[in-house]
Amino acid sequence: MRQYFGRKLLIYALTFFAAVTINWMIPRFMPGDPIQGLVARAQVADPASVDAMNAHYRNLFGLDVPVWEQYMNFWGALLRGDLGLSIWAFPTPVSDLIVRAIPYTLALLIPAILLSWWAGNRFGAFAARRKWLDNTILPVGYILTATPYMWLALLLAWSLAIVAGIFPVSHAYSFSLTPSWSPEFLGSLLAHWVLPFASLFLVMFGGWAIGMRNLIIYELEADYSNYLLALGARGKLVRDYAFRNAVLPQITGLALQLGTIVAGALVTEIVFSYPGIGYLILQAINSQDFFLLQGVFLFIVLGVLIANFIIDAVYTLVDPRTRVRLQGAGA
Amino acid sequence: MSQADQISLPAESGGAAPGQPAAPAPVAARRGGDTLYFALRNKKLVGGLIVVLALLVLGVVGPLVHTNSPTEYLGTPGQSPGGEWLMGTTMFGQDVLAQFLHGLRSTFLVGALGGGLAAIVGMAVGFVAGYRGGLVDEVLNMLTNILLVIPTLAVLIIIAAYLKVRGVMVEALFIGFTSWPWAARAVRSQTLTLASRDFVDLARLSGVPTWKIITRDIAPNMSSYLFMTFILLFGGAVLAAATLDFIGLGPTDGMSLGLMLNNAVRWSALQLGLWWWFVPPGLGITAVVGALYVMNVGLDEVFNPRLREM
Amino acid sequence: MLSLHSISKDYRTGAFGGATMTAVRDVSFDVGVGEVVSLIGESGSGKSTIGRMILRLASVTRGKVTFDGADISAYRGPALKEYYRDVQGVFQDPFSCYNPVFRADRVFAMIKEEYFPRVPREEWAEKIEAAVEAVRLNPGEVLGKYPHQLSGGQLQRLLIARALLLDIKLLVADEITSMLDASTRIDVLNLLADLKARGLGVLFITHDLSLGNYVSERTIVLRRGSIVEMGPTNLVFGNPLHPYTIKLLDSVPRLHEKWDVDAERPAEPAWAVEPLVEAEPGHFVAGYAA
Amino acid sequence: MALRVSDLTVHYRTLRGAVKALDGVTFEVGDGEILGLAGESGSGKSTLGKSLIRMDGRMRHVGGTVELDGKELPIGDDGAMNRFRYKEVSLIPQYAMSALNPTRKIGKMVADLLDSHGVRYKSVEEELGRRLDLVELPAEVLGKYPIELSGGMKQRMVMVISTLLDPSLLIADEVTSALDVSTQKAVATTLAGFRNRGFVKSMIFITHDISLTHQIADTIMVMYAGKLAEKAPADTVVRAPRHPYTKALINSLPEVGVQYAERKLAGIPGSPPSLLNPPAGCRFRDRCPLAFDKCGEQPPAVEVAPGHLVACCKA
Amino acid sequence: GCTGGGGTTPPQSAPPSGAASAPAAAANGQFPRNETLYTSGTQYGPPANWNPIREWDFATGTKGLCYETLFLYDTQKGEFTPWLAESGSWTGDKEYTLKLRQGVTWSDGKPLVADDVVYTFELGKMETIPYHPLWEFLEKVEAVDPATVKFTFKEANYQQFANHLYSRAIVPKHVWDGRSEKEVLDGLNEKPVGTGPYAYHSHDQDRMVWVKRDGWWATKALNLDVKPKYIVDIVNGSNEVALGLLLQNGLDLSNNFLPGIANLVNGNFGIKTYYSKPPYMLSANTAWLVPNTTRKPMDDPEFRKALAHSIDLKTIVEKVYGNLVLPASPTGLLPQWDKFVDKSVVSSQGFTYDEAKAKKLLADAGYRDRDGDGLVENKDGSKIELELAVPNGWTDWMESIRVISASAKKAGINVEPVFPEYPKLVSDRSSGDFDLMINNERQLSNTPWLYYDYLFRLPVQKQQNTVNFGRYENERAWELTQDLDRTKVEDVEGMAKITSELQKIHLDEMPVIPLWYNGLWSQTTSTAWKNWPSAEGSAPKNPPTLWRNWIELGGIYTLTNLQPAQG
Ligand SMILES: Nc1ncnc2c1ncn2[C@@H]1O[C@H](COP(=O)(O)OP(=O)(O)OP(=O)(O)O)[C@@H](O)[C@H]1O
Ligand SMILES: Nc1ncnc2c1ncn2[C@@H]1O[C@H](COP(=O)(O)OP(=O)(O)OP(=O)(O)O)[C@@H](O)[C@H]1O
Ligand SMILES: [Mg+2]
Ligand SMILES: [Mg+2]
Ligand code: NI
Repeated sequence: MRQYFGRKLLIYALTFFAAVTINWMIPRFMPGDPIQGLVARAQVADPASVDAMNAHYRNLFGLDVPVWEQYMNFWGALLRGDLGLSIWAFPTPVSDLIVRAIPYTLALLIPAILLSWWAGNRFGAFAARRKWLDNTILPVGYILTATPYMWLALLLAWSLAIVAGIFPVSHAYSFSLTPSWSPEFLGSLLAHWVLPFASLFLVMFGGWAIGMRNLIIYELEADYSNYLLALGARGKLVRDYAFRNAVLPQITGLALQLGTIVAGALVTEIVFSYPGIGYLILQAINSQDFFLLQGVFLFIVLGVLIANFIIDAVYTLVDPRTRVRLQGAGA
Repeated sequence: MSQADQISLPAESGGAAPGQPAAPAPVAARRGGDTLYFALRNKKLVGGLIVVLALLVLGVVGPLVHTNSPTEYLGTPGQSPGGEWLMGTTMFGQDVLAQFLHGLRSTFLVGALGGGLAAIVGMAVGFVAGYRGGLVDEVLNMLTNILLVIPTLAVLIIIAAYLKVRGVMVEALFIGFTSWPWAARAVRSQTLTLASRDFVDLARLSGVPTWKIITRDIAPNMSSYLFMTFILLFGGAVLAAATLDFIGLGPTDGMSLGLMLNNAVRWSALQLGLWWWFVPPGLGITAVVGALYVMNVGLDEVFNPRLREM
Repeated sequence: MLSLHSISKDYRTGAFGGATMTAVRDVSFDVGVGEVVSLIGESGSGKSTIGRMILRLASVTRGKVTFDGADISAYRGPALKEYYRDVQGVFQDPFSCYNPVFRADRVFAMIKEEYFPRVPREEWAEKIEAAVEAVRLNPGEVLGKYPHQLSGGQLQRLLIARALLLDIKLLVADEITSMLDASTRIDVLNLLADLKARGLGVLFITHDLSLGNYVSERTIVLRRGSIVEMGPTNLVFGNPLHPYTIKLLDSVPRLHEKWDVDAERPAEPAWAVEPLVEAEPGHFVAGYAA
Repeated sequence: MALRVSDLTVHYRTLRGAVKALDGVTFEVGDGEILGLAGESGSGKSTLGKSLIRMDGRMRHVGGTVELDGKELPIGDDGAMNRFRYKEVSLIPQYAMSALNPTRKIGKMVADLLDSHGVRYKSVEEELGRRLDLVELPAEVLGKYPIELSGGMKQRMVMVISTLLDPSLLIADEVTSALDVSTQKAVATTLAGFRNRGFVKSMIFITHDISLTHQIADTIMVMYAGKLAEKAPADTVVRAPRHPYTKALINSLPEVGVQYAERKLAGIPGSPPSLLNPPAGCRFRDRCPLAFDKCGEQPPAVEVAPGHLVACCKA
Repeated sequence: GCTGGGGTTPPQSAPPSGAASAPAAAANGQFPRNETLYTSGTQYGPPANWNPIREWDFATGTKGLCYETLFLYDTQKGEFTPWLAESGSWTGDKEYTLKLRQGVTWSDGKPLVADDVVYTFELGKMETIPYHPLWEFLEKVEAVDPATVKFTFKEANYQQFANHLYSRAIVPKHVWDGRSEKEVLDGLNEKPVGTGPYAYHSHDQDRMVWVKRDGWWATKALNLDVKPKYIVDIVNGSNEVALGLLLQNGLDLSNNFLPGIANLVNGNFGIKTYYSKPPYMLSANTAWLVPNTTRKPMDDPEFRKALAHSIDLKTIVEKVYGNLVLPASPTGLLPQWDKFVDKSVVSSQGFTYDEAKAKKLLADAGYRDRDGDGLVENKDGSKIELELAVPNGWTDWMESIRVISASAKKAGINVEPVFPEYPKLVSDRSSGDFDLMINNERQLSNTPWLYYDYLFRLPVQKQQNTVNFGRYENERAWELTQDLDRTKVEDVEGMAKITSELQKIHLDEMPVIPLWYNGLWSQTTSTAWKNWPSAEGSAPKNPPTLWRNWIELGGIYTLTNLQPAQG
């Protein structure tokens, strides 16, 4: 058990190391000089001023020391939770921006992932029951999962928000409110959340449904299912068993999907101007704020790693096979 | 990287790969005309194939027949579909139909190229890791796992930002080089099971070199599996490209469906009600990818006799 | 001709290869020219592993295997290819020995491609026909077919024919009959026995004692990777000395003797690694105390 | 008579037509009898076994009836058969190693299964314990996952589960073929023990190994190409077979002690006919050394001695 | 009309405070629609600082709503209006004396004094402060008495100084004193203490909220009042979002470039622009095509002229912009500077899109198509392959240069559009590593001097950060520009004489090719507020914008002229 997790941790550590290194390289090896951009924005013409400003910002961003030292400093700062300053929202620390955006992204992602996972699995299992269901309902799943996140988001925004006017089109809460625990504010939060959530939910839902359908068909063909059927067990029991077993690979699937899901959340947030991490990325790209991009990227990697680790742990907990294997009882 | 993973992930522990046969069933695949018989009778496969082919023809032949330039300002801006402009015009009076046709073309290009490249890399890694085993496997596996965890879109964004001019090709290249890990993993596990089959040992006993064993003995046995992997990678590449295009990191010259979406949004087609500008490209992507996925299931049923009759 | 010098094989097991498992432990024996040696033991006792080590399909963890005096572990590339000219194997499952995607003849084509690239086509065809006839098959009936169109017995014999193409000296036959029906099984065995007469050495791996008994002159009984008893077949079967061998023989269903169904099952003899002791001339028994 | 099968015909639907895997098979199994079912691969043994408990999707009940304890089994009707399964007819599958749900504790699975039949787990718990004892399994296995059991333990567990409700008929399909000799013996004797203790009334023991069948079966039925070739008390089949196929089969079996050098055994040349389009008449005709004109007609199974049926006109 | 703000008492000189600590101001956290002005189009990132020194990224309204300037400048009339200053005049050749307005108080209650002005200008002595160049010709600033400031110059750059007079936000010395250079430059200044009509209320990533402050000096002194109690400025994530909000009446004033707005203005959506017909907007700056004059063949004025003639501006204006912009005059001087345009020069030397003319110019200058690909080669026969760069993602410009490329190719000039990322473009532009690009980095101002400063500034530095990106060197033009700077602001005729000379040089040499005037993007709705600036009738004529540096160009009057739509 310890070995297994030790090894997983090694992979995670390596991934993290690689990610951080790539990350560190972002602003340094990007075409164009972020500092020059910053200075240029200040519209300073006087050569002396330009030099002074350049020096000032180079120092501020720690770019005035040798490259290896920058790298070391980067790690140092990282371990202190310091992701540097944003250029887009200068001089706000990148970590502040991320911390502010996280709740929104999580509020979208966590319910969307969990609910779509749950509902998709149920639905897929349901569709696998009958041939006709499989041929009529399941195609919905294919269409949904083949839909680009942003397109579904656009369609929802257009139809339900712009044309029908039922939901707001953008942002996280009404501009006529300041954050508080008032019912108006919470209601506004909810109303703004529905569409981005729905577009994420639907696309993922399709994917899970199909995954479950395919898995459960294999499970229903498995020997243990045949044995139960031969012994006259009720169909429900067999399906229940098949479902439980099919859900397990879906957990691993969840881990592998995280990257994609994050990307989906990203474009969805962009469509709805939802002030989460994805929106932040877009802004970082548009304003070429590499420090922010760096921070967000790092954060995503970290998030995905942690989520992966949790899923791994959950998986080993729920699947007796891995658990037993890990304890070496099988050997 | 792609949504495709969702329906194709070969579950590590479960053994069964959703959307794909747990183990390729080439024996059945070779039994005379059975495969063809089932293939032709499989509604999912045939339906999917028809849609894909129809769209492919549209994309390939369309621009030759409908010769309007997708970027030139040809008509009155913001014309709704019908009459002179079958699918209307954009804010600038560009022909949406021309854009759609060219977009389809590059969609297929990205899919084929990106998916193909990913398939090649994934297969190479998967074959070598699965067949060689040992340290090679460990290292490749580690690499695969790392890439699998890193959100590739973020990497793509970074790489994309490097280039002054990005074409469809370059985009396909990126996607190809980042979306292979799951395929590698799937191929590896298949190779592992195949490599332990006796005919592989027999080939070794016949003095056949490793690369020949992989290409001539192992790969043909997984051909259906590999083909399905390619299909899923294809779909995944199309979606990934659409995402990139949408956030403005798509091709800077050329037209793609994702770019159409991006342009439509940037130029407020939603608010201005120019639905014909953003509905068709998304529909095109969905149709291509969805049809591919449906085809994949159909193929699965064809190749895997167990699934033929549920 | 072939000698195993105290070879062992460790497999790494556990979820991530933490533990090791010794599949074969200090096994030594020889196979001489024209000799059939049968390797008997229950499932998992390491029989196939030994066969695979001899065929260089698995590495040897400790000890060495020599063929005509040369250590085979040193063979690489062309040398290994030459080794395979002399030593070949046939495996348990004839169906999985053929790549289902190709015609069954491909097993011959591979040999030609690698070993006889310059032999003209007609000559080669004759050679194949000869080999196929040697295993008592009708070339017209079996050549050019897909594996699934042939029976297990036919496939198995084709594999032997394939080995014969190379004019081999030693054949490792790993459970080559267990997938066959009783009625075809005996044909394959008879074929082996005939080949032996031509000077071919055979390592006959099986868990079916009666089969081992049928064809071999010497028998080696393996248990959990170690040899427990070894000697001329008639001595091992006629006078089994190790309790494990006795139990094994006792479990063999015989046509003319019935088990006592309700009798207490003999307890599994305790397992320990014990040195081989020569109980009678040529008959070695582990931990034998006369 | 516990089981009476008359003229049972079962086909497999395939693209190229029906595979006549079971073609008019008639036999009986008495109370307390173990019927050993032997025959070449593809002769229809498993098909027969499956027909009696659960047909898979491609099998089609074409004709004939099956009567168990005087009641007709609706073998063609999957739903109706459910009433009989487990309680009346039970099965030990060949795939015992994978027959247990890998993610469910064994005890829980048993409870679920029983619950499915309206039997309270509590009411059989004690008996279950006794039987586990009998097969030398500790009661703790019920709290374990299948993966925690060795192959042999799983096999015994499945045996216990399958017979828990004391079915009239137990079908054991190739339960020993994957095992090595010592385990094989243990399993086979345990099965016979079950019969002796009355856990099951009668049993069909399917294997292609005649020497093994002979060890525990009272009667042996030899099938050839979807038809009954010979059915007789075990000793009779082994010592005095009447059907040429049985004879050839017995003669091709090497025995411990028999060596090539001393006595060369002979196989049966040729291969069985395709069941897609089986030739009319005796199906063994092509390989039979005794075949003559009359074999062009289908020979009926004739009772040549009490309990000894042979389907051959030369017998 | 002076109606306070709906009855609720605004907080007494609301102490600017952190995001969380001002909720009392908004009744249960809501901004009543009829008391709130929603704006957007200035802020492209989250409000990150309230530091008036950071003119390029402070939160919208930091200068103008909170901090104020000494004067305002009315671009329409070309007049200076005293604001924090009561008056100011040149009291000597190199001496300017400024009288401060009495009764102006900071939001913390302290009065505005001369020392504040002195302190503000002296901040510019720090090298990193953007207005540091002022001190190249300014010698000293002194407070003569609490209400009088005297500026002494090394050199009297009237035009330039006039610009400073209405551009510099005056900061309170008593609050700022002692701040380090880093704090001054990079400080957030989270608690802005200003003299303006609004005080900080709260902010979030996507919005900035100002609340009206009691006791704004102008109410008493000028009888001006700002009506909206709250100003919620929405961070501009993307134009389409702004358009969406506008359509849902969630925005009162949008200062975004909204493509397709023409349709909406003409349709029945309740959206208004300054003009009801093209170009709909006032003009704000000139977009130029900047050739790199150090590279071949752009070093040849004849080639540049040919290029100028090859640009199909009409398509850009009509198709890309849907007539939202005006084609620029060949001089590039904004319509507001019309009085400085020498019409005779334009008519004799101006250019328009003329493919034939472009071809002829090329041919005459020796650029011929030698290999028959329809594209001309250099005089030495080498191929011409020019890259025209705009930042990736600037969609209207991206579309525009596609048009330019297409029409230039028709005339035989091989121009390829490229879309580098912005920082890359910035560094290429600074170091002169580009062929052609589009730029518009000079806004409308009080003086055409700034315009010509952009065109002709010498010497060319290694890094050209703000002006003369094309590295065009013309001593005479630069002298004329400096002369212009030294011409008194009131001397319009003197200025026009110099600008006429400069226009001749410009059109003769084409160091940059003026293309179109970018609009002062502005769209308004009248659900909550009316009396928006408009060209029509008696409507106010101020620039309807909150763009940074435009509030003091008259934007503040837009606020004071507003009236609630109801009641
Ligand atoms: N690749 C492998 N990795 C790990 N363990 C292995 C491997 N191959 C075989 N083993 C183990 O080594 C032991 C010996 O296996 P081997 O296949 O040699 O047995 P065998 O005697 O041939 O058995 P059988 O009669 O079932 O073929 C077994 O316990 C098996 O589980
Ligand atoms: N699903 C199926 N579809 C078509 N034909 C089948 C199917 N299953 C079995 N058959 C055919 O039916 C015949 C009888 O098969 P069955 O499995 O009953 O034989 P068996 O006697 O059990 O053989 P074995 O000893 O190999 O298990 C064979 O010819 C076989 O090819
Ligand atoms: Mg083996
Ligand atoms: Mg069978
Ligand atoms: Ni809203």
